[in-house]
Amino acid sequence: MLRTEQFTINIGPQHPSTHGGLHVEAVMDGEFIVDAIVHLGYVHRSVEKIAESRTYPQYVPYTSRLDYLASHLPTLGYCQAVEKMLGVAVPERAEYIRIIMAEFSRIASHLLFIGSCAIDLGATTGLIYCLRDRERIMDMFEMTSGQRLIASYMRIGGVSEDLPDTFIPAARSFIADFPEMIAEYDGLIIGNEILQARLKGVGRLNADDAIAYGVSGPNLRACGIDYDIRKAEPYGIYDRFDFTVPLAENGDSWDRLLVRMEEMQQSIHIIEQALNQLPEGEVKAKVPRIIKPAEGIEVYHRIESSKGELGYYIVADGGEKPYRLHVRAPSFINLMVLPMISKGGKLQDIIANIATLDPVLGESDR
Amino acid sequence: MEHFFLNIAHSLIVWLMGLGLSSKGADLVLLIVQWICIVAIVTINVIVLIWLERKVAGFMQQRLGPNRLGPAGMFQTIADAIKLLTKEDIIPSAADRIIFRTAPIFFIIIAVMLYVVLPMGDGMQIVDLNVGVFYFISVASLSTICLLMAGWGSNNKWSLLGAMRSVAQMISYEIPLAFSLLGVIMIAGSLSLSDIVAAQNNIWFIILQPVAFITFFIAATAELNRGPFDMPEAEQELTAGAYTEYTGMRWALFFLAEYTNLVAVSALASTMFLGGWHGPWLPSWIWIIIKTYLVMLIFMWMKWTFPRIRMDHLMSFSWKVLIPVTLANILVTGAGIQFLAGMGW
Amino acid sequence: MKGQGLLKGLYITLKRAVGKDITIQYPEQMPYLQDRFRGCLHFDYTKCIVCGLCTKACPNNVLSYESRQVEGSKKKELVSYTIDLQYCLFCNLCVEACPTNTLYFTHDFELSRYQRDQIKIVYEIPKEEPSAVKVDLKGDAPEPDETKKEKQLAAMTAALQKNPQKTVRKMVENDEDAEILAGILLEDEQKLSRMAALMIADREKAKKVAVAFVNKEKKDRLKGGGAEDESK
Amino acid sequence: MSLNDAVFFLLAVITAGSALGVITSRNIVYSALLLVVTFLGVAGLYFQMNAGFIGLVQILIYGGAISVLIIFAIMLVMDVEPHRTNPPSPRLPRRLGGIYLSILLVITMGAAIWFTHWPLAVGTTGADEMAVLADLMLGKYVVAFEIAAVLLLVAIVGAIILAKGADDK
Repeated sequence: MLRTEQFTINIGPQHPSTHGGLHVEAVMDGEFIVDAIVHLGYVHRSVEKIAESRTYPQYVPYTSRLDYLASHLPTLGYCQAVEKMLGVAVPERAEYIRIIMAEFSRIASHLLFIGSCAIDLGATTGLIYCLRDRERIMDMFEMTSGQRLIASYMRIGGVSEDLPDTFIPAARSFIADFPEMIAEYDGLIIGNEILQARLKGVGRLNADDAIAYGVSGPNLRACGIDYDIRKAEPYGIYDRFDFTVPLAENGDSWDRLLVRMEEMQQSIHIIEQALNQLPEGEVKAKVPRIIKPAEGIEVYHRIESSKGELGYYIVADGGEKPYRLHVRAPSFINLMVLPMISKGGKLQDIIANIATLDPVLGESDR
Repeated sequence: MEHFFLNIAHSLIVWLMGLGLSSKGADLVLLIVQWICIVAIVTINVIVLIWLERKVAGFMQQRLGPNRLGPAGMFQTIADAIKLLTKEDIIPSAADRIIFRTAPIFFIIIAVMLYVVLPMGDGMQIVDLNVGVFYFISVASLSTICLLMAGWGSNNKWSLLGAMRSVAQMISYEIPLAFSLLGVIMIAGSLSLSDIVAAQNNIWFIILQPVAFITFFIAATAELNRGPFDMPEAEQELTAGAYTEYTGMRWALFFLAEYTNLVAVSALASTMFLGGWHGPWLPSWIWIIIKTYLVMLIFMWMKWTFPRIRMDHLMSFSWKVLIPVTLANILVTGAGIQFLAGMGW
Repeated sequence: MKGQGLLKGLYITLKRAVGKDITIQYPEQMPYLQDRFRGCLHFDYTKCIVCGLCTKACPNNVLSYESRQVEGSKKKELVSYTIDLQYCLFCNLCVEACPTNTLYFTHDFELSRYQRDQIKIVYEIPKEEPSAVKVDLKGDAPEPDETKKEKQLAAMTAALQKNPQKTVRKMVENDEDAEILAGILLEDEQKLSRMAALMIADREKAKKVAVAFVNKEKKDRLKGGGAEDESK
Repeated sequence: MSLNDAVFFLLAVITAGSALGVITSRNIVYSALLLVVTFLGVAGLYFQMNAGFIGLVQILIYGGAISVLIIFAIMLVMDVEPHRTNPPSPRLPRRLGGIYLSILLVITMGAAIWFTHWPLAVGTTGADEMAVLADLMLGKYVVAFEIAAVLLLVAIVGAIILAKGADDK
């Protein structure tokens, strides 16, 4: 055999398909990847440190900026964590609104995932169709909160405002049109043989490794592990809804794509139930203007974000501001398996792997 | 209308000879005029094509595409060209300057050379080589070296990787490209493009050779580095592949050459399979334009629909699928010709 | 069969290509904005009760205000209110905190400015006549026509002559500098009129000129009294 | 001097000049690229001799394929800075050896050319050279042609085995 020399290629931080400021240092042997070193921190905004200088309600807008692709989900997690500290009961209607918003966020995030997966593999048009449908969700967010992307709609003790009259018809029409959208993605993206060939068997993650690395969310379920915090440890009112947790077997990129496709349909199912059960009433609990949890209270609250287990660990010192706040960011932990699943693959596979792990750099760098 | 351009050429020769030039001298002048015409056609075509490509992409993505400058955004490309011309010309300090500079020039020269043998209408061919098809294939094969020069000269890993990939791809797809044309050549019994067009007077070769057309189309897409086979550029993986370090007009030359190649290959496809300039009612040169643009629209349609194929799949597709299929096609065609000849056709 | 998916994809893109477009032509055709859309933060000074809740609610210190005690009562009254939009998170917390709907979001989302300091919105409430509120939206002032310009110039010159120290106070850093500048301007008629014109036309330039004047004067003073005559 | 002669001399100068460049260039990548120019010049000479098909084969095989192989090989195995790839040997004995070898080569080849009886072309290559060529290859010399094909196939298989590495026991 000929002796060959390895060389490194820097994918990012400025590269078309790194979803932000991700930097992967790929050690290559020809077209094969020997090692991939993930460098993070290009989007670091010290969000956790900022929390220590903001009061509890003031911190809400910052959480929206963690996972900006599904901005209601991190806000929901934070609000519920603080509510857990205070022991506040959220009004029924607010709980339902929260579920609707959270699930729409999940769909928005997954739609962008499918679109960006398509464009990372070279199919530009696929992204545009996904974005087109995502825009409708964004419009709904604009109706309720006034902002499209970084909504900061939820508040400690409920949501900031009640749903406007236009929201429910818009949501219902989105649900009605959803099967058509899915059919289009199936035809253009999922059903494409080139895309299937690019994804099947690529970046395989086995269940044991996934658990060992702490992978969560759709990436974990693609390995065949039935673990969804909405089922395992229902927060909010998730125990009232009937939905299944989609699973796959192989844990490769293709399965990660399929799991998310299925998950969107389950989310639609949940939203439908929530819209049907939506009660009337208040949307915000009575919460004191100045929130001062007692000293020594610490709380860890986790939710199933669109990327995986999103947890908030908050320690109070009796003041208006948290003593320490830590975010368990699913993107960060999921990204850590990238070197493992990329090894032995080709250069083009690493792009597919990054795309299907679906990291959002705002969250992983924080 | 039919002989519009021929008449122009004829009157030019008559006029030149009236000025006292020998017939050889007049031919030489005509040749130069023809070359200038080719360059003009290429440039205008590219301007139209880039606009068309963006429009097609826009329509498929439910957008309007460029629509600000001129009617339906027609002048957008011109504005872009001016922008590119005024851009700073950056040559990386570690680049091999001579190779870096010459690569785009050779690339465009080779692309323009392809037009010499293409029949653009009845009798409208600059040189009617008796080995026209072969000329096309062999000259087109030279462009691999230019990409290699670009990739090497840039002294950038992405560029080199892109160049290596595209060279590997182009060399492996040249074989099915040539093989798929062989079926047509066997039926026409000539390598000359004008003979091949003449042989399609009654029936287009796409009907006689459907498999050859499909394989030719796929191989041509790969040769053109387009659509699902755009390895040298491969934006999502290699940033811009072989062209990563190029800026301004040098980069634009690559772009120009790629579109020039696109027109040439589409014209070849319509000449070999779609009856060339044959067609009712309209003048022959309009027919070839229509057919060429139709083929190009299909290329664009494919590009904006499909994801990029993976490098190893690409290679194995060429060697394991396309080449056997084209070989079988040649075998079947040969047997068919013998059989029909035996039947007394 | 292999290739079916490819054909289906081609069919979908073709169908969409001949179908209707979904985009709008932005500057000509404005996007439909929902009622609650949060564009630009605005401030209605008439309703403000100077409670300070908005500044407490704001996570990023966007809002600030100057107030003073109303003579003979416990009430406070507003002098100026500043919204530094470049730090704004558009989170709606201040609007929710405000008890009198003083703060509100408009649908104006075109917030780009040429200069960084134009981002800041300052609302000034004059002391004497609170009815005629001067809203100084920097950079947004429309180009005044000739007569208006002349009027402004005359007013500014008059102001400079009458009460120079106060008029130029905003051009320089501290009161001392303002005094120096006022002195210079009063001494020299030409400088005064030039300053007045500059202050109307280009505040930035006026500031620079003012600082230059002051610095030169200071330097001269350091050198000694004799230099003063030469500088003229 | 007719136009034909002028073209011949132009082509000859290009071919010989670039061939000289191949051996004198300090940069091996330039050598390889100049080799391509040489191939093209030779193809031009073929065209001049009315052997269009052979000329195009020269372009396709040598210009398009073989040279790419050479450049690939150079790029992949090169371990030093490109401008130091082709330095002249500093040692005198080696230089003398080189001179000796080249003189020997020139003498041998010159003698071979001088003493060979070159038959003048009988007839001209007409428009139908393709058919003649095809007849010769698939008629008279079909066995040699096929054997060459088999040989090439064996070479390719061997190359693949070398590259992939046969199972080392």
